[in-house]
Amino acid sequence: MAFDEYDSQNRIFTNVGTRPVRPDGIDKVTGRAMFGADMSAPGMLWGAVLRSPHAHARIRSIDTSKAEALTQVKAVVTRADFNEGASQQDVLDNCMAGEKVLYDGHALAAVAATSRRAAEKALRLIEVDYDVLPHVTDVDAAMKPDAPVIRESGGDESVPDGFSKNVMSMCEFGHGDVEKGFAEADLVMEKSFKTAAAHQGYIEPHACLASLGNDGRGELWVCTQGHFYIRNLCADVVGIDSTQLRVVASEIGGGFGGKTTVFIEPVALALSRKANRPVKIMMTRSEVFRATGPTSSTSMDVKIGMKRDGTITAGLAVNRFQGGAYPGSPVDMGAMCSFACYALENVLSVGYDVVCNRPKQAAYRAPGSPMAAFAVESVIDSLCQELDLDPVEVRLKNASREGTKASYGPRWPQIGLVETLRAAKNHPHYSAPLGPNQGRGLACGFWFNHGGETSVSLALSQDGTVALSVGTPDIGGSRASMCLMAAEELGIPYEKVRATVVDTASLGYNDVSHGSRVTYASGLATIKAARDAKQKLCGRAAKIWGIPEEAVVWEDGMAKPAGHNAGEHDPLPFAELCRSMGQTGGPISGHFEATPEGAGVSFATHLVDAEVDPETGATRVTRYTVCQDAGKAIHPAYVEGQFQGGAAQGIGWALNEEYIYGEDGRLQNAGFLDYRIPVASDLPMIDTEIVEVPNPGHPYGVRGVGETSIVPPLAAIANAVSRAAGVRMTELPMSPPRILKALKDRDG
Amino acid sequence: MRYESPSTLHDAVALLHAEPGLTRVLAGGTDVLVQLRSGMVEPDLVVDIKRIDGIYDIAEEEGGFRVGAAVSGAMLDEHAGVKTAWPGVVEAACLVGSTQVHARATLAGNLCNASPAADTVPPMIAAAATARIHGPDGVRDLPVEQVGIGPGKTALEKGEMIGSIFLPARPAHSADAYLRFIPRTEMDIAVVGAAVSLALEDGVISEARVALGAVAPTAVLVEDGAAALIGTTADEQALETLAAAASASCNPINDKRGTVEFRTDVAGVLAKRATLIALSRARGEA
Amino acid sequence: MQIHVATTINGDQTEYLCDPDETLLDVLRDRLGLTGAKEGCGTGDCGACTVTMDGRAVCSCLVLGAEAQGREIGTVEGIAAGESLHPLQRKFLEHAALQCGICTPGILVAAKNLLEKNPEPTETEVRFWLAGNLCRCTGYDKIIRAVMDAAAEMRGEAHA
Amino acid sequence: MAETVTVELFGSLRRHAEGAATVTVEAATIRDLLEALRDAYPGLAPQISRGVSVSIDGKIYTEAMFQPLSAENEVVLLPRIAGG
Repeated sequence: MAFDEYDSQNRIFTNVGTRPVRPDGIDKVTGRAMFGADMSAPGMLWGAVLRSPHAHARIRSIDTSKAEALTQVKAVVTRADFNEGASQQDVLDNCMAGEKVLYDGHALAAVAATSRRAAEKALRLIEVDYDVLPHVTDVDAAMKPDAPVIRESGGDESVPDGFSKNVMSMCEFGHGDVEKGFAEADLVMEKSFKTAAAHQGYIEPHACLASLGNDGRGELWVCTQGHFYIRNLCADVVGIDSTQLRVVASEIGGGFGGKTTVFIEPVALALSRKANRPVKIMMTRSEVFRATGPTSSTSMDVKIGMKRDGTITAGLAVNRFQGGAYPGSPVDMGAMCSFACYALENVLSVGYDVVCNRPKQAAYRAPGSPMAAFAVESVIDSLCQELDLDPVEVRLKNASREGTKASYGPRWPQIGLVETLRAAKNHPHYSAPLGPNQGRGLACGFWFNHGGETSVSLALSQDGTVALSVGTPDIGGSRASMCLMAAEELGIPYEKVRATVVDTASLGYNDVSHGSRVTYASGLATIKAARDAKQKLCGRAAKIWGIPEEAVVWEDGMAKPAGHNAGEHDPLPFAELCRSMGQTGGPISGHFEATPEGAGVSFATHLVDAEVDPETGATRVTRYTVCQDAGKAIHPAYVEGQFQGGAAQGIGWALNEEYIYGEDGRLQNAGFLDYRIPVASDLPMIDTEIVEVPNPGHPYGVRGVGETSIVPPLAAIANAVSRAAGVRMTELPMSPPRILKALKDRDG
Repeated sequence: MRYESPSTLHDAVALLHAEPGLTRVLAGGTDVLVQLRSGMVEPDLVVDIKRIDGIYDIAEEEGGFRVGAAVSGAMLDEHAGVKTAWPGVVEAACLVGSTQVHARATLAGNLCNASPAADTVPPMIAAAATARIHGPDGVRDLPVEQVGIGPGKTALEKGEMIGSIFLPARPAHSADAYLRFIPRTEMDIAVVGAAVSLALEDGVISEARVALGAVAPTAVLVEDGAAALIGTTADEQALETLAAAASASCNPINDKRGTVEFRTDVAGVLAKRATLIALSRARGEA
Repeated sequence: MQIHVATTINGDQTEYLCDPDETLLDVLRDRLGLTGAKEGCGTGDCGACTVTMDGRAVCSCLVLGAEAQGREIGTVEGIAAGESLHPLQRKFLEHAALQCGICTPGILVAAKNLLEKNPEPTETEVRFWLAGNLCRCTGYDKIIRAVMDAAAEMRGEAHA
Repeated sequence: MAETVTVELFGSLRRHAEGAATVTVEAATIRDLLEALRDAYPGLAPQISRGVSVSIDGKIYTEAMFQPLSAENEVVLLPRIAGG
């Protein structure tokens, strides 16, 4: 079966492609939007979590008696208060440690008290006897055979001999014969790269309000990217039936992948069950950094062969990603992305998933791909410099196109990489002059995008308006996009649709808002639910007119007779059909439930100018342009916003952001002071070019846009800085001390 | 924890002196509240000095300025007199944290927090500023460079607090400047800070003081650096000598913010650049 | 012992009791139900809790509740005049200057404070004034444009 | 009706299929395909249990058990793909 959903070839859109004010806008500019920490309940307690100060230790004992003796303390929980038989053992263990703590910040006890300050003070009265064990936080060190072992069970059947038990799995992708390809090259270049762990850095700390009775029935208000999914996780970890827990997704203050799992939610539920009162937990910023998932830190080797004319003859990438104390780093996806932008005859990409004493990694925007692209695009840029070739032309020459067999297996359908490269080449930025100490970098990036389980319900009201119920939390303006698509399909004004992210009791299952899937999958489901409603509306018109249902069509927001044979009838507008629906057959809702599998892959090309101060190693990004394929931009302002936001996060990751661990295995920069995300004065305006090559898997051609935008920046900035500084930078972040040292080493 | 907000310096000192436990003086609060929140310190008494009469005053005194202990960076920035005489001190005060922090953070607080990386301390040292310390035994003045004695440690005795900072009078054709290195453009703690104050006579540097921050356990006065400038027009050779002296005076650490090598190198670079800014200001060019 | 505080918030006389070590942010959110100011860090590094105190933008996480005695506090809840949005609020909506919206209250308070002091800021001045207000979603581009456009409108100039 | 489907395996799975880059199984749907692979190559079972995606003519399926397959399809077995 082909990608056969696209049906908008010559369609003229009236709503889609416009830029209306988002439905949650006024709430968000007046302060009344309710985020995770903004909800309270009568009789509410505050929870706080005790966290390990050690990177690796066996817990000999936990004495909570002094904390329990405080009158303000109403409940204390440890591992014994959770479902030991949980099917998601790693999730349970990460929420509440069992026999061992595995990283600085690992939770091992929690209290609920009458105020937040009382709860925090009570934590200091809990006495823990630790048997401190050797630790390892660096990916290369963790792979060595003599490294401290974090999980005795070791890796799976895919791991070759000779590695430590910390290597959990190995994967390989590719085709052809890379050695043959290297032999055909005029120049073969091999380099090694490292990237530091970067945190998603959402401004809203994790927060929730839980209420659970000992009958296993409960409510949870929480900021999350996926309330259905975490409902299931919470139910598993605290040992209740999933549908007995009703989860309401609050407004969410940023996630970027980091709010796709649970940390404090099962803890708040367990505390609530024990105290028989509602419990609110809000992480401190330090807890967010120490205990929630950053992305992997990595070590990579890339070898590429090129002919003098720019043809890439072979590519080899070895990716080593640590994913914290549990298996599951995104190295498989990184390895698949390494060479996805290029049509190569000979390609091999290998990945090792490694554990070490760090917090469990969580998804971060195109997990794995930015690092892989950094390594590959840096080597391509070096080859362009050595062979004196234009970086756009070389990429155009080798670019993946429709019909290309991807390095990880599938053959591409219609894709837009070439179009983004042409957009970059034609942008005035590409030919603008550079100043002293400035360099221009270019890089491409790829992300799969995702479909996922999706349910949407669209209910009509008697006044001719629409209540659209979706189950994917709105992480970037998606309610506006859903309203636009529903309005487009029904032929009614945008303002007549109200989109709500409803709770888990009000709709069928929905996968998490991740994988850039919301505008694609919930959008597709919204369109199909609207079409379902339209069919029902046509049925009502048919009844009213006394003609067969097939003789009615929906056009311009009205039911009309399909042709002269259907008879002469005045069109019935949407509002009129809504008004009479009680009498014509009852309430009308449209539905759609499916797992859409046509998510279109997305490519981007980024252009960046950077200026390096040769005396201090300081870098300033002076100009930035994003060219990305959106398939079809539903709300272009929020598409631009995704492009700009991804670029800005990439700039932070490339230049300053990093998890810094001390010799003692403790995180040294667990705050926004020293985990340095870009501030307003660090950045230029970020130009955007929306390329639209329709995704054949969506009725309007939508491709997800949220993730691809963070893939090229690491490489594009590294290429710009390397050209500006005159020395190739192979380790992120390219902090000033690192750049100054590279300059001094170059000059001997 | 007790909270008191006395209305006189005398009462503030009496409260601090009488409390047997841990005390904290609350001025701008931008360090004290962070310490409270993290549980780093659990004081028994916090004395909020912002209700003290005159504590927000900037008074002219002997041609200089006496700056009350609660005067924030934003207030200094709005004071034309101080800004003209001591632009380097003011620019340092407006580099500490964000706009929101400038609205609260004070010179005295920055000094008492005794961070080696405090932005306003090097320019105050370069300015030969003094701190007026009020205590149970009366009042004493101490040069700013003698207040901080180590990371988080000051020369203040039990019951003592800073009531004001004095910035002395300036001769004609004089100016100061402060530069710091941070990885971002704002919001970071200085990796290196360099302050230069100088005066010109007939276009030649007649007086100079150079101070560095974040390169040693306390801010350092670089006397060799000043000597390299005095009697010159800050020509290339003088600047190189200054840079070498600045680098030589560094005794930094490797930490999450920078390496020994980086701090040592950049100290020299910033000392040169700050000198050129101060020079151009003293000449009336900027 | 709790401290009795009488203060003015968004023009309203307000009294509350607070603990000596309780921040103004916690008082606003947990005692007064003004949850527009957000806790992003609790250490003055993100600006999500920005309010004005006697006309100056401050981080309410770095102010004790007790310090508000006799002061005038302004929060995001006080920016709109009745049903009329402030020009900054309107421009933020028009320019799509927010994605998740968690930083928006703090940025609006800080930006309003800027325009009261400097009605004609340059792009650079806006960027540096707002450097203490972290936004992780937008890359700041649309925020800066919205502030500049609001400033122009407030000066009576044509739309930028 | 079941047809003879050729399946490409991503690299690290090959050694559990006696080194073959492609294998053929009788299958009418993705479910048949995965069951047939488990039976023919027990070494592949752990990865299939952990989760796989199947690319059919370039379109990637993560959940569609009953998606039909034919001998003409280009079928590739991949690790499960999600996102952030």
